[in-house]
Amino acid sequence: MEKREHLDLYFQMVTIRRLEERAAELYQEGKIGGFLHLYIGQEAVSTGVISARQPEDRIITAYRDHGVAINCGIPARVVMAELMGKATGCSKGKGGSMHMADVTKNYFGGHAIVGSHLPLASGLALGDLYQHNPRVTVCMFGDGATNIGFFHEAVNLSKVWNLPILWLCENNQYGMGTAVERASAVPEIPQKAEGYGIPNSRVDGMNIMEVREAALEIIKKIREGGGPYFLEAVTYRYRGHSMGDPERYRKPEEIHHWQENDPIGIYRRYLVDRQLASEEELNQKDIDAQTEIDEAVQFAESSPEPAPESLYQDVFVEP
Amino acid sequence: MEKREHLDLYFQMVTIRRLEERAAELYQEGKIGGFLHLYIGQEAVSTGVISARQPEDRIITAYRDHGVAINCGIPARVVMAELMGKATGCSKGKGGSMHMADVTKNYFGGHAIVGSHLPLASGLALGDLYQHNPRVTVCMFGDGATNIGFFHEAVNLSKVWNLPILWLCENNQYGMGTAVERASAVPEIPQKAEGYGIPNSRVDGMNIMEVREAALEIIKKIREGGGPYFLEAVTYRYRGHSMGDPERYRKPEEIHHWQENDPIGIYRRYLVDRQLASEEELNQKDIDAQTEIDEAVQFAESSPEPAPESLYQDVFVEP
Amino acid sequence: MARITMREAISQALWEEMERDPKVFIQGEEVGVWGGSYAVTRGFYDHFGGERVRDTPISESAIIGSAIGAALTGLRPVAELMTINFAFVAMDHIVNQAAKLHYMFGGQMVLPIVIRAVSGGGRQLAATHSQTPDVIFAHFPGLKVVAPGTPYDAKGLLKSAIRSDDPVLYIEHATLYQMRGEVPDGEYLEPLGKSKIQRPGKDVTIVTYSKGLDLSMKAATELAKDGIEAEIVDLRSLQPLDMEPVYESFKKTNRAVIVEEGWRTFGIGAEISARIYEEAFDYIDAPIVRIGQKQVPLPYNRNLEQMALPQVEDVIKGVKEIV
Amino acid sequence: MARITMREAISQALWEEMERDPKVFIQGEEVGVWGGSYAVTRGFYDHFGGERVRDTPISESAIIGSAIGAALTGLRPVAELMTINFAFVAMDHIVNQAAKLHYMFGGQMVLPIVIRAVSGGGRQLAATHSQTPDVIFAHFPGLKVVAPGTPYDAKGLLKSAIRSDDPVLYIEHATLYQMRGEVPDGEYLEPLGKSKIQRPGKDVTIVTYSKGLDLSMKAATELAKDGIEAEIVDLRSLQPLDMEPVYESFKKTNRAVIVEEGWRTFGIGAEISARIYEEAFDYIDAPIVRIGQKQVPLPYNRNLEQMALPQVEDVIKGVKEIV
Ligand SMILES: Cc1ncc(C[n+]2csc(CCOP(=O)(O)OP(=O)(O)O)c2C)c(N)n1
Ligand SMILES: Cc1ncc(C[n+]2csc(CCOP(=O)(O)OP(=O)(O)O)c2C)c(N)n1
Ligand SMILES: [Mg+2]
Ligand SMILES: [Mg+2]
Repeated sequence: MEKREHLDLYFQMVTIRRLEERAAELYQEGKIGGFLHLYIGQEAVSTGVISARQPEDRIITAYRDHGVAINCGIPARVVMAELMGKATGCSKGKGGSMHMADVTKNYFGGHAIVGSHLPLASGLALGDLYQHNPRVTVCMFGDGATNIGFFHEAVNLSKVWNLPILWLCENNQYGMGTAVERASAVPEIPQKAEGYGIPNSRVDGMNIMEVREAALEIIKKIREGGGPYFLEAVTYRYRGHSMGDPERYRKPEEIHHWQENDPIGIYRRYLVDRQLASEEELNQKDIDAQTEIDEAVQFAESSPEPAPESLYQDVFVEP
Repeated sequence: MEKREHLDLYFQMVTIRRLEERAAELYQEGKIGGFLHLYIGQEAVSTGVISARQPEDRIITAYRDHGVAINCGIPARVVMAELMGKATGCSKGKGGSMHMADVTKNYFGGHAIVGSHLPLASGLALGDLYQHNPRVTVCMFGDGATNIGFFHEAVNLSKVWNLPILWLCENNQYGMGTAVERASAVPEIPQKAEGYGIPNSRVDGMNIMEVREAALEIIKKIREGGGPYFLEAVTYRYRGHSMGDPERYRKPEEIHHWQENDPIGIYRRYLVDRQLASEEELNQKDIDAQTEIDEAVQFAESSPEPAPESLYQDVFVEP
Repeated sequence: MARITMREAISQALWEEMERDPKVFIQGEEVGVWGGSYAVTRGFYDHFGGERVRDTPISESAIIGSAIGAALTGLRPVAELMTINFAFVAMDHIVNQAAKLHYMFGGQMVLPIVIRAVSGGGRQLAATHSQTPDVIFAHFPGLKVVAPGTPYDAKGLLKSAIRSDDPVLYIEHATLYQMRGEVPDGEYLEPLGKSKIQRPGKDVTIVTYSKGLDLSMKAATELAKDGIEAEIVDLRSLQPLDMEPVYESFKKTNRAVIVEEGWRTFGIGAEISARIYEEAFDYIDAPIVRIGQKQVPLPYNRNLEQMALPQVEDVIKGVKEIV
Repeated sequence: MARITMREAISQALWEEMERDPKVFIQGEEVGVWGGSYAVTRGFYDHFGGERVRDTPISESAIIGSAIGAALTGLRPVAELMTINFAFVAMDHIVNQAAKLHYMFGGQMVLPIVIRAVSGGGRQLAATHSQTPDVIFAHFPGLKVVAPGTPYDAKGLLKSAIRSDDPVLYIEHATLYQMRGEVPDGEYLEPLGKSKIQRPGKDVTIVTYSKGLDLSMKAATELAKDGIEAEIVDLRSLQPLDMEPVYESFKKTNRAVIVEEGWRTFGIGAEISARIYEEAFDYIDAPIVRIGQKQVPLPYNRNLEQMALPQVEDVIKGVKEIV
């Protein structure tokens, strides 16, 4: 990997972090509404995996989707504009936090019904199989989502049809306030993949290089016709499930413990230790990211509201 | 096991067979309507398992439910009356073939939406757990049903809550016309149980004694607090999925092959070989079963249609 | 022109569209080897192969959900629900995904999918397998809902549905498969979202669709013997709902009977009735009559089931009440 | 009498019923440790314990399905759907199982379950999380559907729902939780399936329920300043639907406006309107007005969302059109 690439990945991670910290403030100020699910703490997962895809590979995820949007190449200002419901947002202000997408970047959203996008992911992969496109679909979802029926049907189908799909479970230890073992028959999620005879493994989701490495290899295998694969990234969300989480289900110490393993910190150390980048270069990236977000907020704030008539647009393609 | 009991089980199996053969004729004559799913070939499964339950244990199954009804102790005439939609049927003529039940016998039906009864089964077991009843729920379903989301949610829940439930998969090789391996990620269904960390095994579903033995042991363990168990009974249906199956998906030879392993024949040989019953005694049971069915048909035919006003009854308990 | 059955008409539409466009494929339970549980796709598997006629596991959410995903890659899936009763198992993917993605993502996602589903009672399949819940799908903006009542419309509308870039729920009535009607030999399309006068008349307007059309046509024949000429407006599409022909007819007849097979309460007829009153209040000469299913789950017993379902006689009676 | 919020009223009802009857228990996502995602069950887990306040996996079908099963063993489960939008994920168990088992098995199965679900838009949750699809559940015979609009009714109706031997879908509106109202200190029950006059008047009848009641009460206050006295009939229950008070009021006012938050097309108002025309045709002095949501998926943007939702001004305007 070239230095430029490393710096870019680092920049993406910091951009996500800054974007979401800022989003949390804007939410408190009432400039962002609805639900807001922050990805803070999990940045290495999405950044690592998406860095391993080819641009034609397809990405789909749940409502915790701002990071994924950034990684897929949606500009921060367009993400921010969507968060503020502006016409310049990636979903024209109609989707909001939970519904970011840009199909031209092969990013298919942002889906708010838990697990509902897993069958869609099977379909994306089916589309490629049917058309003999050598593309891979990466479907991201939480630990909690593995308990809903959609998961079962989609994963089963992927094996029956040998679909080119990477099932990427982001196990951040909780589905809302419910710890994995209180909701899942098996505390180790990859065991679920065994029930479908799907090859699987686990990776440290706080370590971007581990995630990336694993993803590169797996995506290659899938592209070569290996069929579905199940990867669990073990990670943690520092913030509440969404804004306004009473957080009765965990102790601050637990959060602090994980924060010692911060994915940005780990990556920084990795780059500096291996002399892949200097502290100064990384500091500059930090500043760049901050600037990017400041500009994004400015862009979003000064963007127009959707026109009233847009309320009635896009219900159908052919009205 | 006492001879009396053996003869009774044999009688049940033959009664089911005769009942369904007769039902098929009555269907052709237009005296039975709707869908009619015959259990012929699978009699050892339900007869064996239900013989291993205590009367307070709960049974629930899918639409292939006539045999289960007989095994649970619903008189053949009441089953036949339901098939003909008569007021004297176990569901007062409102349920038909797919919806037999008698809650006083802890038989909770007969459910026609594939897999929909699995969550109900979890609830039956939950009810007993909650009330500290030492009861076990036996939930029967087909191989095809293991691919629907309901299966996943119900089985996962049973493990999370350690519910007293026996998941009994009747693998008759097909879901309608779709062979197991064309629809299920894993051709060996018990592997699915592994994904939930649920103890599991496989049994020859054509051999009633094997089924019974396995069920006795498993139900005991469950009753002692062992939690859910997954048992696959490998079996075969001789007839079409329901009446009017074009049967393009299998060859007659396949059916013949399985018929050589007929569950009634196997049991008969077992009883005679071990001198647990004589040919004469068994022949007498055959005759008794025939008589039972003849009388059942007579009873059903001479039973009244439901009163017109019953159309509006039982929509609500409290209208 | 050939007189073919509704089943054949639907089958032809599918066949022709698959021949025409390699992006069209079919998936669902038993659509392949079995030939379709209602025999609509008989012969398809042998001709088009298993890649394009895909047997699925019993996984309704995955059937619809994966069709949506495949559509997002540019394909035109026709996903079959063996019956509309199983739509409840895939409900989220129908009303929350198919109906909303285009709008919710600001128009960037295009979902040219058709969901075929068999609706209707009358075959003693009991409560869970006999429903005509068409109205609830028409309640959700973003989903087109089409339900033909003749072989001609069945073919022309299905072809349009497959070519439409919007998600379409295409509802076939189980007891109409054997109905015969004239169908042109060459290719033709019928527009989605357009009602149609299926029978001209002057004394009363019958508004209906799907199985209700069959009941209404039969009733009209009987009524004509008594000198009553009913004009029958077939909605054909429940969403978008084309009310103009209804108002036009009503302004002429000043009387309306609405006939549907589904439950009357909160049914199709409620909306139609309310709209006629709203848009043609000054033309009303008699209360509007709604005919639909009795408010009970459908029972297995044949007599009871028929009691619960609307009958030709009910339509006749309904018309005579107000003419 | 105390003035408490709707949230407190619902919470009290649950608490009292759980204290009264050990057969009553709660299950759903985040009802326990979290305290309910809308804080309705805060404190329940500590008081009643995890056996009676059961956190579930994200498995809506299993939440409802297992509640049905538990009810069949004689318990009285209160199953919570975090929002009614997730009801589509459990649709089969709601409309095919809960609503039908009693009838389909000839009356032998008794299912005293309550399904609590939060409905409603207005909080910028976008299309999949903002629905008010109440009407579609009321379409299915066998399911009782209750949707209170005041704290008083919320408490009295929920207690009755829990004691009812029938399956009840109990719909809470997300934006009403903070609404305050008088609630008696002692125990009381409100009957299911009974409409209620929430405001007497003589000039126009407003028929509404749930959030619509809030809009209508506010509109009525404004209208009163112009000398227009609206009578407000709160349906409270959509199934069974008690129309008598509606007809009675209408026969007095001869004018009606129907207000609901859900989509207008194929909505609650359609049935109410059709019925008034059917039952009180001779009393009509002006067309009946229906007010509801615009026929679009609800957008995230606040302005657009508010444009799509019915507002107090719409009600005022609707009334003034016909008075
Ligand atoms: C079908 C459905 N049920 C419930 C919810 C409410 N809900 C939103 S997120 C969530 C937790 C999901 O947990 P997980 O899959 O682990 O993802 P995470 O939030 O941890 O990223 C729940 C219960 C929903 N959106 N959809
Ligand atoms: C949700 C749902 N989808 C489809 C059907 C139609 N259907 C009825 S039985 C059946 C096959 C079930 O196969 P299996 O579970 O193996 O049971 P078997 O019939 O072999 O006993 C199908 C697809 C249904 N009843 N419910
Ligand atoms: Mg999680
Ligand atoms: Mg089978």
